[in-house]
Amino acid sequence: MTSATAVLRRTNVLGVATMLLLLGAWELLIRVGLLDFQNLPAPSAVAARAQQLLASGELMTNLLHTLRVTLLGWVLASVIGIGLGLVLGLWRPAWRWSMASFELLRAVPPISLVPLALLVFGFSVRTELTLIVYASAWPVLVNTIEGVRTVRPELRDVARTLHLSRRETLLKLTLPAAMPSIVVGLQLGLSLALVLAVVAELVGNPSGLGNALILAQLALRPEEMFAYVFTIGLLGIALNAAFRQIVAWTLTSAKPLPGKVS
Amino acid sequence: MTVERSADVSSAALGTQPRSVACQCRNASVDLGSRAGPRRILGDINFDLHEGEFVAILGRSGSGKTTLLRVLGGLVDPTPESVVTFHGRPVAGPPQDVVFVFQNYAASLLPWRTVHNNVALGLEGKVPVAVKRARISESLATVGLEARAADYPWQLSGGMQQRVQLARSLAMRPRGLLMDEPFGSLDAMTKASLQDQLQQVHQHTGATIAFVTHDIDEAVFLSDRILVLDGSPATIAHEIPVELPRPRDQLATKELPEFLRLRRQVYDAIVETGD
Amino acid sequence: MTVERSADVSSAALGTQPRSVACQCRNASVDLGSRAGPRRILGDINFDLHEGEFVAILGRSGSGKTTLLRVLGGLVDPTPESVVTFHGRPVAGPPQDVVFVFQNYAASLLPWRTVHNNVALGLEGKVPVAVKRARISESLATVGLEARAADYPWQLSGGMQQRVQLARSLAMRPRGLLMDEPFGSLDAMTKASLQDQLQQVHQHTGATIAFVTHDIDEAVFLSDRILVLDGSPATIAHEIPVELPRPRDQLATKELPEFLRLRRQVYDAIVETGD
Amino acid sequence: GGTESGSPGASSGATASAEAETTALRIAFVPATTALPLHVAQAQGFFKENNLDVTLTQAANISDLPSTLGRQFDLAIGTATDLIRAGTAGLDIVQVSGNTVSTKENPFVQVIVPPGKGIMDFGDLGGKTVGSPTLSGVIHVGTLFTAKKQGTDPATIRGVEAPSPTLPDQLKGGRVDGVEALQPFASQLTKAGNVSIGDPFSAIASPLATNFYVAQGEWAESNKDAVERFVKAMEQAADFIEEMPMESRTILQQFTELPAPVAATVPLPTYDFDIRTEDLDKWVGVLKELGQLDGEVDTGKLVLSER
Amino acid sequence: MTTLGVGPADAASPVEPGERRRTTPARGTRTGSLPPLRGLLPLVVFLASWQLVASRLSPFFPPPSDWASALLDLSRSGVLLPAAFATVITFLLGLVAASVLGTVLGLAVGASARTDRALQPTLEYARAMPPAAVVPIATLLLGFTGTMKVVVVTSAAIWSILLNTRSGVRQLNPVMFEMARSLQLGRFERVRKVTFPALLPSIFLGVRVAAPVALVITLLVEILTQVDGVGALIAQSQRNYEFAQGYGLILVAGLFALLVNALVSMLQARVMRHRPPA
Ligand SMILES: Nc1ncnc2c1ncn2[C@@H]1O[C@H](COP(=O)(O)OP(=O)(O)OP(=O)(O)O)[C@@H](O)[C@H]1O
Ligand SMILES: Nc1ncnc2c1ncn2[C@@H]1O[C@H](COP(=O)(O)OP(=O)(O)OP(=O)(O)O)[C@@H](O)[C@H]1O
Ligand SMILES: [Mg+2]
Ligand SMILES: [Mg+2]
Repeated sequence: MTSATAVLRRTNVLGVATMLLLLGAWELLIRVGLLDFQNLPAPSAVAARAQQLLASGELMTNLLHTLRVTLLGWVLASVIGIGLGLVLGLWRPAWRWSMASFELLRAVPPISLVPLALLVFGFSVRTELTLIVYASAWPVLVNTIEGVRTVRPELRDVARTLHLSRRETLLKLTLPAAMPSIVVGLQLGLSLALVLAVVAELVGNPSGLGNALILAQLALRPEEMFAYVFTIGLLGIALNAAFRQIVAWTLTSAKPLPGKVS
Repeated sequence: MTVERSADVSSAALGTQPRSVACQCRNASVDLGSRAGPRRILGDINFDLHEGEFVAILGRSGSGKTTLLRVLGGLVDPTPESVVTFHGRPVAGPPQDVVFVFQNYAASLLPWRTVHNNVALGLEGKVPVAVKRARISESLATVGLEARAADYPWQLSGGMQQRVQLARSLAMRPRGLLMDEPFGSLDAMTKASLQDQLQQVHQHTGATIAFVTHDIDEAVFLSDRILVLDGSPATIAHEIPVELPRPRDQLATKELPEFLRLRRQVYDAIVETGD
Repeated sequence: MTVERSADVSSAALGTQPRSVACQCRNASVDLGSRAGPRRILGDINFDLHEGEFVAILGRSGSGKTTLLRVLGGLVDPTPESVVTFHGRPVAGPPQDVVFVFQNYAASLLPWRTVHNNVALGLEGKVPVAVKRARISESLATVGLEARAADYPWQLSGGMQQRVQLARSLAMRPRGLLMDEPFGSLDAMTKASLQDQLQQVHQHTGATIAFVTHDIDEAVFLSDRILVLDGSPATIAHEIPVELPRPRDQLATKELPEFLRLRRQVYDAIVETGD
Repeated sequence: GGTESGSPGASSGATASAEAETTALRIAFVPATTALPLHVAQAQGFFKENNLDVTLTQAANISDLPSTLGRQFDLAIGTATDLIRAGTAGLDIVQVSGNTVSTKENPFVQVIVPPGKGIMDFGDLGGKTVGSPTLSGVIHVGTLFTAKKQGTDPATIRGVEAPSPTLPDQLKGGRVDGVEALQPFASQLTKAGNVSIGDPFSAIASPLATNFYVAQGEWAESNKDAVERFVKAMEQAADFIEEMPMESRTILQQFTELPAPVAATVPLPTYDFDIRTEDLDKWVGVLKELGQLDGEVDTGKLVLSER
Repeated sequence: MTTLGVGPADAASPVEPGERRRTTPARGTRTGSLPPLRGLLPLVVFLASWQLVASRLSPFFPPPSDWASALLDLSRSGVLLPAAFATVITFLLGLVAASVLGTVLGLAVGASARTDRALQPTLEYARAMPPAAVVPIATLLLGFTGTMKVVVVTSAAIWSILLNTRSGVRQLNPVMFEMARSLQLGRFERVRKVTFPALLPSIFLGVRVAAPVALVITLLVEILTQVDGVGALIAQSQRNYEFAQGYGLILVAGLFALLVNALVSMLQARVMRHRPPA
């Protein structure tokens, strides 16, 4: 196979087509005047503006900031989520004596932590990280707990009769068996990390895409604002694609089965 | 498989000298839940497994063979008054040096590990890497799957999966083997060859083996003693010693009049049950 | 089971008149993925199943019996040049009126449904409620599980689960049955009784049956024809017609010289394979 | 968006003679015309002249600022209602200088409604939905107060929040019946055919201080001298804005990044850096009248004493 | 993976080593996913120590006793109850809509690789949208209404259900589907009788992750738009520097989430009571 067809095979033609279709519909609605709002520019105008921002390097600077903080926050949240999830999932007393507290904390809106975080960290990247970690650790935590607690009994029997140590059982059996669930948690956490990075940049740390977005809005440049909105969405797609790719490379256990379903 | 234990053990395995008790079962009863509340599945099971003995367990479908094996393997708790020991220690959890071969082989393999790594599971960190590798190839060769080491379990046929589980158990060189219909999904030829292999392993390592099967020929061919379960709750309805000379041969042994007599005896014992 | 079809069908099932073709297999090949890319599992399989015929499929472990059955059942796509038809229509997805009995019986039962409701699964909404109930009790009785109707599959022994799956297939009164080692986990007695039941069902309903087994006696006892798979990719290495009179009897038929001859012939055919 | 202009390190070495007395000030602002004097003072060197080394940091939302005073920032823009509420809540925050005042002639904000909906004045707002940038802020409080003065129960006005720049679209889309529009949105909306029903502040007073600079009380007490120099610089800046509107609007355009035509035409607010305690008292009265405040408030404690 | 998680079956109930060897897997003991209330102890200890040191903290950290009195005042003034009602309604509608849509979409993209590929970028784009960017557009299209709130909540809460369902579909044992096809179950029947029950554990996991998210987003929309609800009150409290009231409201929201979680867990235990004990 030539590299060109390989590239073609790997790009998600169908997915890209769906998105283009939606964008086309939006453009059309604006062109025929069905949608006519100052703050809702046509995709073509947004693209033009995005090109300028790209050329000036402004977009890249903001993108890199958000990307870096998102990844850092996500990694921290994942480590906390998986670590705590393992403790709570595998050690029942810990679960019994603290899970209700976590369930309650889970419902605290990250945005209402902003005044607190500002008080402690001021407008800074630490405020941003706090919000990201706080919000994106939850799905990882819950999916990890659930994953490790629902390993099939047959596999537990296998581990026991093969005399695997606790550590071995965890590493070779419980974790791989829980991996699909944990992967979903991580995937949810990743998107949340991005969302919260942007939110934090709107309110708590004046840098990155979120800040650029709000400034563009305040500066009455809807095209620019949407250029950033698109960038955020595309960043979401890219992060997820990268995540899936890494999962596919590293975790055989997360691979779907060959088999007709439904 | 290579010879591992010393000669005295293998002579012990020949079943002539008095042997020490490997596993004891006194008044073992088991209750399991059903729609109508807990039901007694096994009631007052009493028997000993001697060191190096090969015991076959037979019985009608649902009579409690798997449950009995799981009690010995520490996977099911018997009622409190039951006394079950393995290698001298009371069974609470799977006993050391004893490996279980599950009836539901498909569920006992890790789908995310290749055949090779499934076999490796019980050895990792316990033996040096070189030894591990050697044992894995050896036991895969024993079950005729050396060519499929790199495949995943779900790429194998049912019988192949069953053999992978077998290879995993053999690679561990256990002192005790609890096998639940290990050859149930195999064709006659593969089965015969694995019976021979198992016999060899048994003779060389002097392992104590409890073996559930529905194949009467197989039970007589392999074992030193046959237990037939029956009743509700199940008890040991029959205990049939098998005193055929070892080593046994697929053709010669099966033509012995004693073999045919035993076969008939076991058959009658099973026919008698469940009526 | 009660007689359902008319007399002419059951006379057809006796195997004397020329019968119409129920299932056709022409140049059927199958590729499945392995570590080293797609591998041809079946190569150019050719045979017909006649209406009301009972065909047993034998072969070494991993030879491709399950795969062949899955092709007939529309669960695996053969290569494009293959031609497979059932009841005159090309197979694309499970054909109408044909039921599959899976080798992995544990995975084919729904754990959240009782035994009764698992058997009901294929009938719901297709037959009136009263008929459904009657059929379920009848088929559970056939497999000896009427007492366990209210239990969940995971409360049953392996052999019992296998029988539940069987009961489910029988309750559907299919025109075609594709059975993958349906009696593999059963003791000799239960197996014999189910063989008799299956024979009766076959005679009364005139269903076309393809039956994978490792038990040579069983294959000869039940079938009209035996196919032995062999090779890599697998082809039909032997085709052995079984012309024993029906109805067959566990004792009488098995003592017929023809039975013993066939048994030996099949055994030899299998021994010859895989060398 | 670059967020910090001026750097603490750069200016400190430059003027060696004044080095001893130079005070570093960290000031937060939101990018709007209210922050113009800050930027003019910075750009024209008025701060440096007054031995102030100012760091300007942009924030998106002024209501987040009070908790950072005394920590991350020394000075920030605050509004009258925020200050009064913070004071009653026991926060140590004081007004240190004025900033803008709203007058009849140059109103800070207008309430705009679409034509032909029968809304002629604030009294017609009863039962209507009004879009506001902040419901707890001076603008909405002023609107409610004016409505009450004109005979409508403020409780019947349904206020909803949306960022200022999106309010014109909400009006156009019919999602709200009226919007509280700052400049330049007010002019844009009236140009597009909508109607202004007036200025919500003139019913309280004219002129009326609406936003100003606040600081942590403790800090302000011990830095009265720096505050004085800050006010001086700001007054210089206000003069400059008056004299050099073109240059000033260029600066405005730079830090707000508004489109050039908008920056060139947007009406600028009236700047006044005196502390108008009497205006605070008026705000207290308004809040009380609306039932948003109870108990006595000593407005003298909300401002930096005799600077 | 072939057999991993064959078990909708076995995924049903979590297990701890000590409990697995019980002889009678009696029904009704399946409280596995319902955290006991004693788990609140750490939080209570935390709040108690807060209460003790609160006087030494800034007005930003009022002691929990103040929260209670602030809440009491609020409820006496008759504001709290209608606000709580508005929030609960929005939350429930949003969660239910997210559950239904998430399950349906999750099934669709889980069962068909083609659908998955077609929708993947769009869904992932949508997933990355911060509510702050979504809300102004939602208000523009739907107005400052309850519908707008529910739509925003649904669009944020749907993801955990969708993704968990999708991953669940892929882990099911294919034999189960082959069985259903072989029994000639129609497509709809297959989904209803086989796929859906088999996926219940995944769906419930998704809902348990989604429930607090739905609540958080409900509050957030209310904070951003000030359209009714507890969120609007929280924002007002914070802007009025009535921190005690803000903390009190957040605590109430947390307790409500705990209640919802308990209800979901109980529902799950009830729906899946016939699954094998793990
Ligand atoms: N999903 C799959 N992917 C790849 N290879 C497969 C798959 N399923 C089966 N095979 C391979 O196809 C061959 C035939 O398998 P099949 O299951 O048909 O054997 P079988 O005759 O039924 O054996 P058994 O008696 O052990 O059940 C084997 O080599 C097996 O490894
Ligand atoms: N988990 C369980 N809960 C309740 N009852 C059970 C459970 N497992 C097995 N049983 C019951 O215990 C009895 C014995 O089952 P067991 O699996 O030991 O039979 P078996 O002799 O191994 O049968 P087979 O040959 O069919 O495998 C059966 O009646 C079965 O229904
Ligand atoms: Mg069994
Ligand atoms: Mg097979």
